[in-house]
Amino acid sequence: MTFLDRTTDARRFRQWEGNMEADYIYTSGVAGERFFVALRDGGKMLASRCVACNLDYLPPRLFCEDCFAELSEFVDVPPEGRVAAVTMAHLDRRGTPLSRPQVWALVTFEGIRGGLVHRLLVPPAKARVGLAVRAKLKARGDRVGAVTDIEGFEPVRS
Amino acid sequence: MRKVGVIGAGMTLFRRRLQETGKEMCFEATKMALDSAGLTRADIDMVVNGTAPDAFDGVHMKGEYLLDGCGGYRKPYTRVFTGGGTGVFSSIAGWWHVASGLADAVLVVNEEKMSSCQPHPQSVFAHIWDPILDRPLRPNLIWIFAMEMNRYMHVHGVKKEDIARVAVKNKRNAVGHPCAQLADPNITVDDVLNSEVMAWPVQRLDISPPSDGASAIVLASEDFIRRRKIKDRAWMSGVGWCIDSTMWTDRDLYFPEYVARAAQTAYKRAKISDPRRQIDFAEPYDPFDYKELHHLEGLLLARKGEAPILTREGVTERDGDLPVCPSGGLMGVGNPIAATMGQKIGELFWQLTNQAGKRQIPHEVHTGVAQAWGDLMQYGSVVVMSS
Amino acid sequence: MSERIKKWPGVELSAADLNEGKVTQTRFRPNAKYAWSAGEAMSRFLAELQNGRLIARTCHSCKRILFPPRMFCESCFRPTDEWTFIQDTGTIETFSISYLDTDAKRIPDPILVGVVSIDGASPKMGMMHYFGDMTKEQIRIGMRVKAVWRPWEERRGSVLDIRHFGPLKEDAK
Amino acid sequence: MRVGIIGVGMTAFRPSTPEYSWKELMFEAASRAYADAGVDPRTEVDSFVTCAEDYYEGFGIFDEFTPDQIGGALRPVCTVTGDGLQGLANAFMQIQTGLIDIAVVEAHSKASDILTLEGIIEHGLDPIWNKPLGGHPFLIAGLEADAFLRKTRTSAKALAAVVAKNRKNALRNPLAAYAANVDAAQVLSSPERFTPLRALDIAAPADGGVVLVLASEAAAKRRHANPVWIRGIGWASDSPTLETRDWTQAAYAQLAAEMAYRLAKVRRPATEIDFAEVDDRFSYKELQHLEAVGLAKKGEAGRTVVKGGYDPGGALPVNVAGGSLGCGNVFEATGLHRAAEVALQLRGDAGSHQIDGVRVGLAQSWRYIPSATGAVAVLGAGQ
Repeated sequence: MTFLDRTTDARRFRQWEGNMEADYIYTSGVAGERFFVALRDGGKMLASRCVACNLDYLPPRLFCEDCFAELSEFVDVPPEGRVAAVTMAHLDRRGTPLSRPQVWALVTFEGIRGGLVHRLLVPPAKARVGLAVRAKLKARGDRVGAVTDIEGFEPVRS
Repeated sequence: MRKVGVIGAGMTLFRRRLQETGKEMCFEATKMALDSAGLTRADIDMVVNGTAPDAFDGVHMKGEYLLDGCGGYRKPYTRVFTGGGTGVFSSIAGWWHVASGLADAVLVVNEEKMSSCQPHPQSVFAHIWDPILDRPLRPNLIWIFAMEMNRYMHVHGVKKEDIARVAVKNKRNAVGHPCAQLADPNITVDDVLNSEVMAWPVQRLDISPPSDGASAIVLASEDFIRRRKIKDRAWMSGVGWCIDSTMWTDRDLYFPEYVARAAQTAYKRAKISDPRRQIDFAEPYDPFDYKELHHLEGLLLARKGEAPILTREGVTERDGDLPVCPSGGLMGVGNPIAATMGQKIGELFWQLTNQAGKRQIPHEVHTGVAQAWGDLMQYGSVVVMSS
Repeated sequence: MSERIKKWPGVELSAADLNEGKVTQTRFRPNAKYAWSAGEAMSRFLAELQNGRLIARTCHSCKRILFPPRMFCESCFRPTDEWTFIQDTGTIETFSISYLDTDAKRIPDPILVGVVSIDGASPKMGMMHYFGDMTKEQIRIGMRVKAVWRPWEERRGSVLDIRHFGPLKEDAK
Repeated sequence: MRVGIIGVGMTAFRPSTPEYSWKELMFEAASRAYADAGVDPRTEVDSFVTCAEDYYEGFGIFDEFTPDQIGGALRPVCTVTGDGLQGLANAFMQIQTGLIDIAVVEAHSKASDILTLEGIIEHGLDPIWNKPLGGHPFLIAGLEADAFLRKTRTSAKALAAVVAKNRKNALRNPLAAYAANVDAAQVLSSPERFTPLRALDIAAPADGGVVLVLASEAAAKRRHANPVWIRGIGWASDSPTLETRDWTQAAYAQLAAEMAYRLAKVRRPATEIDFAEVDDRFSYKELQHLEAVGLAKKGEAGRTVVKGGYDPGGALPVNVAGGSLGCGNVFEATGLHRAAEVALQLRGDAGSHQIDGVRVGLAQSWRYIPSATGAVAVLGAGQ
């Protein structure tokens, strides 16, 4: 259109393949390190406390995103949370249809700012907002200090 | 046009690997800059982030990821990206946020976490090339610097030892920098000349290796500075930026015309007609030692081919007539690409407000120029600052 | 600055901290694959490489012969005018003797690589490529070179259809 | 100082464009914009802003590959790694400094160059907390849609009405890639994807380029141009952390709108704004965004769309050009496309989808998954 010569034979157009791939190692960071060591070794979840704002953050953070104070206090996250939003994914991470949908949830905890986005370990029919849930952890020996040490959230009462 | 001043600066340690996440590094630098300006995040109207390839940190839309660390939560926040040129360019973007009248106080936060990429950040540099023309040759990034350096040496008949003097000067200057990764008080020209050859004419000590780090500055309008009675400030008196054609194999690499154009624009805005006389010190971009020379010529602070002579004669030493990279530069402090704003804009601020401590230029300085360089040897960003 | 601030932030890690998992971490490799449309100019360029020829575009406004070819002139900002074949000989503008491969790994036999300006294109216009059939002692800026093409059956429509540029013997031309 | 749009250039939006390299696509949009503005980019443009993200393009440093095809070689060009409306905001500020008379903003999508779109979007998730879980990144949209629908008591039928409206609107836009005569029932019977979202609730990718030419009031006057004025512009971000951001409303759009309205001196947007082009890359986003920018009361956008209130003939025409559901998802060009459409409407140049008598329009953008960043521009015609 905007050129003086144009090809009308579409077979002549070429494509060139390539990628932007590399291997990455991401450190958990200062606040993440505290969380994941406690999760791996103690099987518990920590939130970081902003004294100035009177807030506890999950995921824990080195700094308050609002008042920008450096956070060094940590508190335990209550064992029981609730489902705040839920979705059934019918595609896997590559976009391939799943034979059985995966259930995902935003799980929040009383008195905590934030929560965790994770798998909800219930059949789709039983997935609902308001459900009381707790984290299901991998066995101590299988935990490596990553968010995948949590297998997902399961109902407190089944 | 409103006057814009730098009123605070901060930076993290520059190291090969830091434990902090990218956003944590941003927070630390930002907090320092705010503290040094006596401000809090609530005083800030808008935030600019500068960070180079997403492929270093390994996060797509890296600007979004770093946002909270930069103080951008629930504020107008923009990331700009001009390759290595980002090291100075982001401060120019910050400048127009204030100069436009839209903001009174702006944070500019630059970050790079190059250690995420394994086994070495070089592997992602494979992706910066034209996929059809260059990538099939599997080029190493150092190749193009070697080609540019060779062309520069060839056209002007520059000797390698005169280039090595830059590495020596900057690594020694960096001894006074608390964040430096590569300071060395005892390094000699022979050390550089005897270091292993990477891609001739580039040897190991000609290069600033990759680092993790972040830096931040606070910019404010003249009115804000007066109202808040802020004492330590340095004015951004001229800015310029320019990109050359993508077709780098169609250009003569011996002279960075794009830097010269950016500098001319910045000087005109700063009312500088004779840069060599009116500029007291310079922080040109020096990821390789020859780049300092190349850029001094691009900045019109030396005639073409003259920068090696000025260096040999000691003119560019900290106590010389035109101190160059008194911070220690990238060669001495480290090279977390965009975060080198700390040695460029940060150093101009610290020198002009007499806060550079052991690095303070011994004689009085009133006007400095900082410059960064990037993309496929094609980007120049230039800032002139005055006390 | 230095005087007022006592502690500079940053927790330094060693290679072992990272690689031996002494700090918690996550490993990931993105799935980031592309097939870029070569478009009008590069499709023809690649087809001609497969034919063993270099092709350029002319701009009648600035009178340049643009190589690598493009459908627009970046100097005049107008569509370019005609296709034209150029030679496969040229001059070394600059070069490097590299002891590093793409992953920054050291190699014993250096790669000779640089920029060749191509005869028939406007001055200084050329391409990056390897040099061969010469030693690192022989290579120099200003040296005349000629493309060494891969045999027809090995060509794929790629800059690698040229194996490298080798010394040009002017009298043999 | 006022800043106006004096040139608009767009390519067609298409699912794929094998005949164009990304550079050639950009050249076409730029050529059209400069012809529209009557501007020579080599001598008359003071600054060029391009909007792009490396992984969408497949380049380590995409900024390298921007200048030649927009007329920016050896000129001031920069990349804003944001959506096109953020680029527009930066060009607006550059002109407001008084040092720049004419600036150009460019954004494009060559999404058909990407073979692994899910993989690219996934790579934008937080590497410690979200990415290792291995879910499709659109599950975030599913969760947010669930939270929004629940909080505002909006029905899935309202989402289907958004899709049907926008794809039908696109039938009158010759540039649109995904125009179709779709009804709500077809949307509701399309395959489930990320409950409550179905396949047709999600805009499909497209290629396309958009370039706008901006001028200061003085420069526009000198050129005898009849600009569409940027009366106000704003941009803002909510938390990048999925877990701590607001899931029920688009806080970023609300903050951006507040800023744009402040600059434009708009006090009652619902009565002062005649039509809107908002981000609809997931159907619920159109409704969420209309509520956030104050063009619908909380919880009412869904009911209004079902009643036809956002149709081209409705009280507030929304996405008359087809939106992203009808035109295709052009990634960082999405917001700039919205501004271009508003400008064409205000000039009376929108062709067969022109709406009558419009004086003030709103363009709104969002930076897509996983961001909580967006921008708003208020554009006005005449003096």
